[in-house]
Amino acid sequence: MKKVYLDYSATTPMKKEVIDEMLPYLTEHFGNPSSIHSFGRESRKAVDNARDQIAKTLGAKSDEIFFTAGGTESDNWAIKGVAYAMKGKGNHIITTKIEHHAVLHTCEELAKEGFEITYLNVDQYGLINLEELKSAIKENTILITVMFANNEIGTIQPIKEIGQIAKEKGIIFHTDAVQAYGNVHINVDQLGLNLVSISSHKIYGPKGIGALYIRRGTKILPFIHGGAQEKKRRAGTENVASIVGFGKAAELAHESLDGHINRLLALRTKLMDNLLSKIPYSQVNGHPTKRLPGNVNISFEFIEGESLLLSLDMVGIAGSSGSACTSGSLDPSHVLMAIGLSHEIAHGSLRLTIGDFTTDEEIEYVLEKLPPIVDRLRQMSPLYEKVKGGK
Amino acid sequence: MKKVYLDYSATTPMKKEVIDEMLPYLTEHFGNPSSIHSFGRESRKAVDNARDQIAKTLGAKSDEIFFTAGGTESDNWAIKGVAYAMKGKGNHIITTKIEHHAVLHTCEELAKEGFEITYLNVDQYGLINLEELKSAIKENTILITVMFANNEIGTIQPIKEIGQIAKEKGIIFHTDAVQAYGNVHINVDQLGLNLVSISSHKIYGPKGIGALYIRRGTKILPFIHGGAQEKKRRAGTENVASIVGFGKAAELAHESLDGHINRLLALRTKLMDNLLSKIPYSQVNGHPTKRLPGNVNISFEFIEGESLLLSLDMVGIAGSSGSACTSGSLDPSHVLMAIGLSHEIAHGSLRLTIGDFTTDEEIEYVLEKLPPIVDRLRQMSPLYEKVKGGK
Amino acid sequence: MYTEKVMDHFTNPRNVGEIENADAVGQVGNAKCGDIMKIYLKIENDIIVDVKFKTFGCGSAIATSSMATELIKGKSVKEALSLTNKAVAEALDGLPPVKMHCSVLAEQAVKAAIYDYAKSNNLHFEELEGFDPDEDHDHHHDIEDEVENCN
Ligand SMILES: Cc1ncc(COP(=O)(O)O)c(C=O)c1O
Ligand SMILES: Cc1ncc(COP(=O)(O)O)c(C=O)c1O
Ligand code: FES
Ligand code: FES
Repeated sequence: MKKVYLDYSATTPMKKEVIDEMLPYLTEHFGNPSSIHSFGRESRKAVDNARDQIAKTLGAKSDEIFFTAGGTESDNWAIKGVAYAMKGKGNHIITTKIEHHAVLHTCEELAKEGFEITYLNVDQYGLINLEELKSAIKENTILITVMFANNEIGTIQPIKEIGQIAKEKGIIFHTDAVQAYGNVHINVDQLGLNLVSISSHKIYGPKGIGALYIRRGTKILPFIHGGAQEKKRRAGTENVASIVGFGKAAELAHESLDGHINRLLALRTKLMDNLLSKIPYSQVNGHPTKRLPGNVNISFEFIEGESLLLSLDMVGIAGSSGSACTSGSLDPSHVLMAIGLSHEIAHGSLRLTIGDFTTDEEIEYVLEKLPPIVDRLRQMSPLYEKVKGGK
Repeated sequence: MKKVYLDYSATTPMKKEVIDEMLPYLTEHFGNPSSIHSFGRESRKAVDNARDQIAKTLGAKSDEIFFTAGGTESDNWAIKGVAYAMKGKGNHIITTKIEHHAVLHTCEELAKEGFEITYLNVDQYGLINLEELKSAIKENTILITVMFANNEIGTIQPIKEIGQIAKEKGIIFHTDAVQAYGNVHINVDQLGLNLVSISSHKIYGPKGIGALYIRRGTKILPFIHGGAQEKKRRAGTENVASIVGFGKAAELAHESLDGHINRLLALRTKLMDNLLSKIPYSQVNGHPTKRLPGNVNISFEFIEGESLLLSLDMVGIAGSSGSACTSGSLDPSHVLMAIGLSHEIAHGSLRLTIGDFTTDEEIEYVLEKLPPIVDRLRQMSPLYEKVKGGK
Repeated sequence: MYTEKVMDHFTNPRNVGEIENADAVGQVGNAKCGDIMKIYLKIENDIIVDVKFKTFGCGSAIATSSMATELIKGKSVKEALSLTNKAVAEALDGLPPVKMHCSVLAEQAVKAAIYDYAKSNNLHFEELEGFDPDEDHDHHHDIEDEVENCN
């Protein structure tokens, strides 16, 4: 059966160059970078090289890059690390209602410990309001953490402006750039970032590896304690092969960033525009232009996301949904709720995310298969009856 | 140049079967296990299978195995997770003076937060005293964490007896089995274990992946917050390929455990006995019999470990040392100090750890190369003069 | 982690050994932090005509001992006194930051030997004012940057 993968925001396949780069470190070069013998030195060199590669993509210095086990750990570390380091100064943290759970749940944990969290609202497009941010800042605010781009609706926040506000007030600014990295130009100095979470498996690198950018001088405690790896700031034997893969993936993404963006934008426009015109009672979620190049998020009224995903899966199309039925909790996506969708509309949401291996032919295939599936499900939907009946 | 790797306790090369098992998950099967489409289901199946494989090696149930980024994270999670979950009941934790830094530094962090830590002494062989343990237990003791086998001197603790004591007193028992796993028979029920930390890269699997065994009903909070992975207890996109590799490595280690132990023991005995008889002023560190099958730890008087390692490296032999000069702190290994070695003796310690790829020929090579190196360094040592002078 | 020069001096250390009837002997360091360095000098007309050393220590300690002896051989006592640990490290094309303290020991050992020479010959060098060969030299290990062996 034909297989069309349109879930690049969930995870990406690895690029061949990335695997090729990793393989020697899965086989002959297996030393522990902390060892002083030749096996160890070989690994140490590889880790240092990857650190340089990643630093370069962010306009950062190599000693500001710290490897973690992924975006989730980076988020946990950034937020708890700053909270505990700064708790003498204050206990107030500002974030948004549409953060990834890695940020939200970490903030909720801190709230249990007595930290005070402000969750900024977003507008119908998923954008925060800079005035609301400014007025949320208090004497005891120690951290602003606002995601760079949203994983569901793709909305890109005004990071530079937030960075400016944070800088003026002398507040540490963290951004979860897991989705933005490799899809948007990021320069930590130009954007005034103190901490940035990134993850390898979203940019055609291996899973289980990520990094936290920590600007020199940022007050942050370690999160994982033990050996002296990562300059004593993140313990645990380095995941050498994955670090090498991540470095290569970052380099490739950086080199081809403009081409990547343009290619994805073209496919995205084609997919989105055609779906909207072919399928009545559909609407785009997220911002029309301030959005990740590969992100399509559409709600189809009267149907439910899991049914849609299953039907798509049966014709080989892989997507995702913000429906409650796929989320495991009783409520639909907190992101779709925050942009003001009704439960019904949120239920019928479909996220298709385009990536470097997506072809025009695949888009055509989706445009052929998706409309009849939506129609079939609508025919089964009691909500649809009224509409059909010419309401 | 000939290369002889004798640092298996630092990390191991991967077995070919492990890499072969991983490769499909680095290439075609790249889905995110949380996705409901076919790409995701493929990955989900692989993760579940690895969980079964690992559970089996420990005599555990599959839903008691939680994947982490390695032994260090497992240790951090076990200790902090129990401490925070149980702090309503008490704040006293018992551990030993010879734990890995992943345990020691985590305990030190908790001490800063007001937890009370008892560090048990060990005897000259590195064994704890069960009576001392018993009398250390108090009303408010919530956790006993004692490593299964020591990474430097290889000493294996009386885990079963500790498990019994813990059970009688109703105290949660965690063991860092990172070094023991794959080298010693471990059955969580027979040993009365509540929590067990293991790590893949010590058993011929990939780096950056480990697990925490959590007995059903054990009170422990999550350590990394975010998505709903690992039954909502450990967030972060699963490191699928590495999990698959870890599962395979665990299965292989379990299947061949007795043969592995016997093979290593034979090589170890040959290496240790011959070094002791060939090199005067040398002594074994650790227990004569209650020790990891592949562990050799010897101190050579009058010389210093880093010089020894560098000299060995120049003839292609990879080992490690507990010398202060390789440790980066002013003091030599805390383990060697705890077993009562003088600074000088600790300085001259050499750890050679044998593994599945070690050959008899390699042992012969070490026996040929090492004695003259020790001699050369001694000729340069001001400490050796007095001895030579017929003291 | 070490430069080629360090490895060369570690592998083929120059001037290892003892001098019988040395004119001066200096020993510094303490076994606690790993380093003991002993230097023997043969001095004629204020010129160091021969020098030997013995060292208990890491690769860097041995290489800096070797280099230090090379740098003072044939020099006047005065010149030898001006030897700095930085000069020794530079002559080796640099040392890792965590290993700089080992080079301090080489400087101190030379000073200790000349101190011995001064004492037995009733000489006075202002460079040695306040120098005490028996004090515990604090070659400040920089804990922050160092690597522990935790595997
Ligand atoms: C915005 C965002 N933050 C954090 C994460 C977590 O990253 P990881 O899967 O590497 O733990 C993800 C993806 O899962 C994400 O999309
Ligand atoms: C006893 C012990 N515990 C914990 C660890 C840490 O495991 P990992 O390197 O997987 O983080 C190690 C090895 O480094 C170890 O030997
Ligand atoms: S209808 Fe079954 S989970 Fe939503
Ligand atoms: S002599 Fe110990 S670090 Fe150099």
